Amino acid sequence: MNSKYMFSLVAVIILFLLAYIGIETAGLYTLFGIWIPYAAVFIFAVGVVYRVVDWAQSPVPFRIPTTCGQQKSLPWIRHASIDNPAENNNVVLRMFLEVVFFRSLFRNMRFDFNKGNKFSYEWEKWLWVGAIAFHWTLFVVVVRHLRFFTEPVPLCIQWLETLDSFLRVEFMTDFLQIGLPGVFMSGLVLLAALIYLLLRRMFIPQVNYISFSADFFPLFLIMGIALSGLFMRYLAKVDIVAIKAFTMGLVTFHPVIPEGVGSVFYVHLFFVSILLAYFPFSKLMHAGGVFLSPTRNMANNSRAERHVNPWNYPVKVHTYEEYEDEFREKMIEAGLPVEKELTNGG
Amino acid sequence: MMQSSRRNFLKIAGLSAVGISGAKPVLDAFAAEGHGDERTEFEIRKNEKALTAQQWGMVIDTRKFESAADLEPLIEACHSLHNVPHIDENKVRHEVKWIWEDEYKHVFPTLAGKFVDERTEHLPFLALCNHCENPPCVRACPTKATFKREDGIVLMDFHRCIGCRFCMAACPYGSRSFNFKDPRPFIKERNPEFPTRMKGVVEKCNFCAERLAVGKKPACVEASNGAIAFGDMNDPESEVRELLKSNYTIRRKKGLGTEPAVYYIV
Amino acid sequence: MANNKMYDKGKIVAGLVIFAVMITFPFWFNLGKAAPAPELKLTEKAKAAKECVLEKAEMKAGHMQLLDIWREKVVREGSREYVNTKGKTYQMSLSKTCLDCHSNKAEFCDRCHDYASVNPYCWDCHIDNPKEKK
Amino acid sequence: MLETALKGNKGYYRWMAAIVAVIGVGFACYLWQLKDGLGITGMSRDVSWGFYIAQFTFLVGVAASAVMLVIPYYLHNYKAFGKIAILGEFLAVASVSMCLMFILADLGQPMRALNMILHPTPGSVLFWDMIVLNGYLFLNIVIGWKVLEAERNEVMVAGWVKPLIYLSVPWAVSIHTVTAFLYCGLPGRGFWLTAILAPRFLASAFAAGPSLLILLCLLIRKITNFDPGREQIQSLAKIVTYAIIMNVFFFLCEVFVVFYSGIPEHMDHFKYLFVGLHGHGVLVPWMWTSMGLMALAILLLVNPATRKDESVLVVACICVFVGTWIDKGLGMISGGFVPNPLHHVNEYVPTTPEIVIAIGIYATGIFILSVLFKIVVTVKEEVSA
Amino acid sequence: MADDLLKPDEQLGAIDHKIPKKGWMDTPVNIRKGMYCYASNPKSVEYLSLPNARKWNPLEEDWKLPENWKEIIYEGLRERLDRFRSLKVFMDICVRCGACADKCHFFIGTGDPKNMPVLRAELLRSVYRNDFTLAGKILGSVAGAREMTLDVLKEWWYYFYQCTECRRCSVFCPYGIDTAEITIIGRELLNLIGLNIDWIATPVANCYRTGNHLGIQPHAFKDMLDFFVEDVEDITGVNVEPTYNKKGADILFITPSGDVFADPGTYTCMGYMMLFKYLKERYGFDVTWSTYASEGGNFGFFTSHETMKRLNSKMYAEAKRLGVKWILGGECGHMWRVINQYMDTMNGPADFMEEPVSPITGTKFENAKSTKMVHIAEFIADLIKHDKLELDPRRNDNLKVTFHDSCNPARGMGMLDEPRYVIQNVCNHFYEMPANTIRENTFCCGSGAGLNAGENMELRMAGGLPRANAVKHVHEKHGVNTLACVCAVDRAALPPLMEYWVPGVEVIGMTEMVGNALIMPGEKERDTDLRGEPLPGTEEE
Repeated sequence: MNSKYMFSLVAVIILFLLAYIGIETAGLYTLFGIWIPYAAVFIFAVGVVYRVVDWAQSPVPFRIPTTCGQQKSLPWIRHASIDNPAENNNVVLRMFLEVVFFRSLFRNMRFDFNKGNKFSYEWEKWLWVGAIAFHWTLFVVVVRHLRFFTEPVPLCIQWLETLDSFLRVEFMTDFLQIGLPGVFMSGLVLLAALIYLLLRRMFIPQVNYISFSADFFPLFLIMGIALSGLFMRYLAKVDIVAIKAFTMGLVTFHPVIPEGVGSVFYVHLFFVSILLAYFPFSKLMHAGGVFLSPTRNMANNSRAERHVNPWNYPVKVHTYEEYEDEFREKMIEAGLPVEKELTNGG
Repeated sequence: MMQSSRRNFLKIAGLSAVGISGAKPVLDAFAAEGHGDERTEFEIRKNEKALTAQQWGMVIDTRKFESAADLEPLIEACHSLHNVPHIDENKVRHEVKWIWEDEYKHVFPTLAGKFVDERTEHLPFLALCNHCENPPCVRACPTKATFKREDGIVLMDFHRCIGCRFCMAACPYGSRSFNFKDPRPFIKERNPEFPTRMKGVVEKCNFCAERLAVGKKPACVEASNGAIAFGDMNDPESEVRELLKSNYTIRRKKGLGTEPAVYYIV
Repeated sequence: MANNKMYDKGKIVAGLVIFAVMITFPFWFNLGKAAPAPELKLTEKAKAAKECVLEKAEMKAGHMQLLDIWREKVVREGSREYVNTKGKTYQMSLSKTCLDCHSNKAEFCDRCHDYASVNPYCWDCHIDNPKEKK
Repeated sequence: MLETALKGNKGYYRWMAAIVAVIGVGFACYLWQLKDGLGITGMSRDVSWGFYIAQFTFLVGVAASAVMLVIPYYLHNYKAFGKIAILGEFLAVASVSMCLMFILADLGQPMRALNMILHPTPGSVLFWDMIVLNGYLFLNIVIGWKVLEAERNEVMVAGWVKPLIYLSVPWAVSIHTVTAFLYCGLPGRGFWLTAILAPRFLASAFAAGPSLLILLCLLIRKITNFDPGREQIQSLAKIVTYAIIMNVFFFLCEVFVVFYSGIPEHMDHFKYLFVGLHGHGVLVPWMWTSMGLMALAILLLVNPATRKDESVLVVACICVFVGTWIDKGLGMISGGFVPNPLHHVNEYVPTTPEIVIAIGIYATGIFILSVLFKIVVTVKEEVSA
Repeated sequence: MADDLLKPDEQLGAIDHKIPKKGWMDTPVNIRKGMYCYASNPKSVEYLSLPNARKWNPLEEDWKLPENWKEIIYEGLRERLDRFRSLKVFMDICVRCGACADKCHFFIGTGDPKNMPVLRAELLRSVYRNDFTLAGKILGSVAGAREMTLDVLKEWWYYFYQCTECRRCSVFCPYGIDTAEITIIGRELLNLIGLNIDWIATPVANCYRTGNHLGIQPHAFKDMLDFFVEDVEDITGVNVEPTYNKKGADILFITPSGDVFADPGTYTCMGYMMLFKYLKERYGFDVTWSTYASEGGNFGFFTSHETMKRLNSKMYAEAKRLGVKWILGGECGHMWRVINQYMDTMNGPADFMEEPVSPITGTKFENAKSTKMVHIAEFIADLIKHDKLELDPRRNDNLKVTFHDSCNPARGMGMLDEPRYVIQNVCNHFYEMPANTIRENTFCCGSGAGLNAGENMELRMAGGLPRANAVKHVHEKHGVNTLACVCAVDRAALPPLMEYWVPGVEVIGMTEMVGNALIMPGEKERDTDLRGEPLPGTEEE
């Protein structure tokens, strides 16, 4: 048993119990349904802005892009304009590929010792695949949830739903009925990706070694969100009209506690609230930070265009005069030109 | 609130158990908690009036038909009842038909010789799904969308059909049609009691399974004024067996071993 | 925040504005709109019947599941009758049972479906209105 | 390694852009088909499978032919094929991908495709076809990738890959056998109802696939710094020679059985294809062209002098490829459906959108093939540099 | 080569990538001989007026730190967080995905998990979290925070001087986190309390005083070049005497002093001199060398931003004093990282010079129009492209060459194709190393960032192993016997690395190969190359 992930797992279980018991026995609907979500959104919004502004208050003194390809130099040498951007539009493209397609992670490869002590660097795209699958499906799931927050539901969200539920998964066993409501692929892929990311953190020794409880916590938490969501949609079935009436109440600032919605919904909502509130104080801020990373968001053109450092201060230097004063005699002797000849014969 | 959702979920287990075994309704232990006042049993069952058989079969007495006009009402009865579209344009290509008429040499290509008696040569024959005992289409279907029921009916589950049309290739009788397009615009008057189909699925005669379930014989049988007999092939006392005993009958492409359940008295 | 100067202010503020607009989307999108849950209209027949196959709450949350089970049982097993917990028998048919009472699909089914952005494909085959022509 | 497919010269990018454009047009047509149904194709109640399934059948053969490189190289230790075995495996990947896309395009309800897995039906040949095709795709991706990666790193291939390679040999045979069983197990379709169908499929596959590979090798030699090698190409040519002869032989066996026995249900299809039936014979010129091309190819390939001349070999390979394509990609499916089981003759001609969709799928396959071959060539250039 | 080094086979067998069971925070640092560089000489530290000059020994318990060292570190970190957005962002956004782990040559070569870039950064990050973040303050070690202690400090020192700041990890990081940036800051913080290493501090002091790392005074500098003039004259019969500190020259040439004083860099230096002579004869090219700015390399970069600036300032100062049009830079790694990413910002604007134009080809070096400093590889590539050099590549026929991309030009600048173009034009046998070990994926020589001392040979051999392994591959496959590079540290660090891992491979500078191939006006028939080895085809006679 690894205390690092047990800690996080227990934390998430406690959160679950908090919400579950809070609703089931204490009936704290207003707290879990209204106050906590509002507070969480507030903390999230303000926290993220605060963190970004905090970052922004430190300048970028130097232009330090990591160059991952040929620089722009002589006109006949093919320039790697994305990996070594020289202009801002190339930087935008580089950032776009970075943020949307995780381009740097795509380069990932695994180092291996081989027979004959030959090193090899092999295909290791699973992390990339897992990361892309996780982030994209999370995005799709979030956007899909806007159906609970908009009335009428915008067409583009409906299209996304259609696309997401294009493949039908319909079957019925003695224990399980799946098919109506239609199955959204994104939710399942999200869960699968989470499980992959979790397993890798648990069982790849290197990754486990560098992980903290704080790295497991969001995984378990988002897994909790996904599981509670999937449970409500595919197993328990909840009155989604009532839920939408409730969520619409939240966003129109007329919150009303709905009738007939089970505690799992409040667990789901509580998990989401925790995630939002936790976000600005954690590594999850990488979502914002990736945009501010100076090794990626700058052009490699500081030889062509001067970059100014706002805190550039004068430093003590060893001037030529001091230098010549020290070595003048020897310089003259060696026939090196000097600024000032010897004045008094040494 | 929570209980209701959970109970709903767990009911499925009960439902299915009932459906499969036909046993007494299963109690849902979870549902019982805190709801003692409420009856927790439910049941899914067959209609009492439903007609049952081990192998439904049909005997068509072609002697009772004179011309295409005699077949028209049967076909119409079936097609209007089942919302079978009339696709006029490209008649041959996208045609959908459950029961239709054709010449002897086409319905019985392996029997037709050069020299056929006048009546047989010109008489229109009814063709429909044979609900074979040994159906190649069921073998071919990769999703069990076509399946053989306990009562011998070869049935289509339109919800499950993926439209691969393997069954159409497998059927040696050309009994299956595919919805190359949305059929609805081609249905003159929709019968709300029976679903239409959607584009992309295969369909065919279902021996009026929906009518048998409520104790009625198939529409074509009803409309045939006694020219078509319908009954259990495994019941020696049945009307159809009586007819087979007393008449010479033929079946379509018997040599293929599919054992069609539709017999023709000629 | 030692100093109060923000560097790359333009870009960062623009980014934060985009962020703010995005996360507040549900709030401003619905600004000034009252969007109450749709009210279902019951036909006279439905009102008279008083009760449905299952309890109202269960129907609200799980009618699709019930229909899914019905279709499986009817099509694949040939069982067509459902006896509910109160001992009442129903024919398992969307068209003949459900739509018999709730013959006003537009005011009954569609309202909630539209509200929750649910597009069941039942109606691709099951006829709600025989006279309607496309 | 995948990143090497992202780096190329202008010509490469232009080529890929052109393919993407074609894919786009094909996909647009597919969306149309998705919306309106398969009615936009030329298929009908009588000819319920058409161009898509025919292309699928043909490409299964191209895919299976990778085994013609794998057997000599891995089982008989014929070293020369080590240089190009990967090309065969990646050609198989592209081909099987196209096969799967053609099947998807042919489905009336593609959104329900998962039903194949959710409701597995071991009695259905199509179910097994899904298994073998996906399995073969997986095998070839894994094998091709691991072998190429090892080559790039110049290390031994991981031990667990070897069993997969041996498995891929019977597996390759299985994909085309199972595909043949799709047809030849159907009662009432006299054209296909013959045990020679699977062997015939394999023979034509082992002719078509390697002949395509020869053409691709010559193309690679021309446009890259990687030379697949003359010996390799000549060895492939011999394989093509034997295979095309076997193919014609099997075909003639079938012709004998059908016409000597004189059973109409079997004979009528051949008549339809080669002389026309009841005034219908849209495929007659095609089928004779196919026969002519195969005969010409045999003449050119059997004679060592012409076979060894690479410019003549190109002609022969094109003859083999086009000839077998007409045979399988046009005649084989239509021929089985016409006349129909009720002996009606309703002909099939693919429609324009149907052909555009098919071209789109071919373009997707070519896209995959280009990406994979680009990687291969880059690695080969890198290693030999 | 140190005697106590294991044999290569044993060394290779000893590498163990097994991850310890115990967590890294609970594993105290074990400062091991052979893996660290000696502490700095107090004189050097004093000369530079850097803090806490004293004699100390890392192996001893007492590091003689100032009383308030924790406060200094805390304040120093706070100040740097306010100054460097990179630091702040990199402290906050790492998700510990592990993509960087096996990208580090030190991790590959030593198997020490704290050499995974992510953990190297975590050493600093853990303290940052504890002192500067809410989550760290509340959750402590759960959130990966820990208090600053002497043990932590020692760990910092040990591991920040086990990083060559090569940036390979940064290439693979999904957020572009650059461990080099973190190491740079880490070393700056350590310098605040006098924790430096001598291999850096003394060259810095030397450079500050005399203009070059080795502390060579102006007359000795000239003597060395004169010596090369003689050598070149012996070999080619041409006098390549350069000019020094010449006012009004068109161009100032600055190269790392390693090229002037240490083999095999000296041959590269001879190459420069021959090239300039050729250009002067043919095209009247007017270039001068400076004794004041006689160092391209900048070990200040491995000390602190401020020290870097102090050393770098000499280049512009000298260019201004001499009134040259632009500066030409020799083959050097971190020199070019400094020039490319810091110089203009720190000591510019260089508006007293002109936008660089090749006086021979007329090519405008657009990419250097602000900094006004052109790389010799760019310059020569342009000359060759315009067919301005008479070259006989057959003279390099005894060389089977592969090219090592130095980390800094590769990942801090992106100069990948220019040296390749030059090399492929001056030799006939060129082979690339495996793709994942060159260009932006290149592996460090293992001795960069001030770590090419003698006492840390085990570390250097381990760190250089991935590079050596790739060289060994082409050595065995193509018989490669020459490892070309464009970096003075490489020329110093790679020969022992090759001797250890891949005997039979020599290290060569790009311009040395140019010198060999260049047909000088009026030259006599050469029978040896610049190293005095017989030219190919002449051995038999």
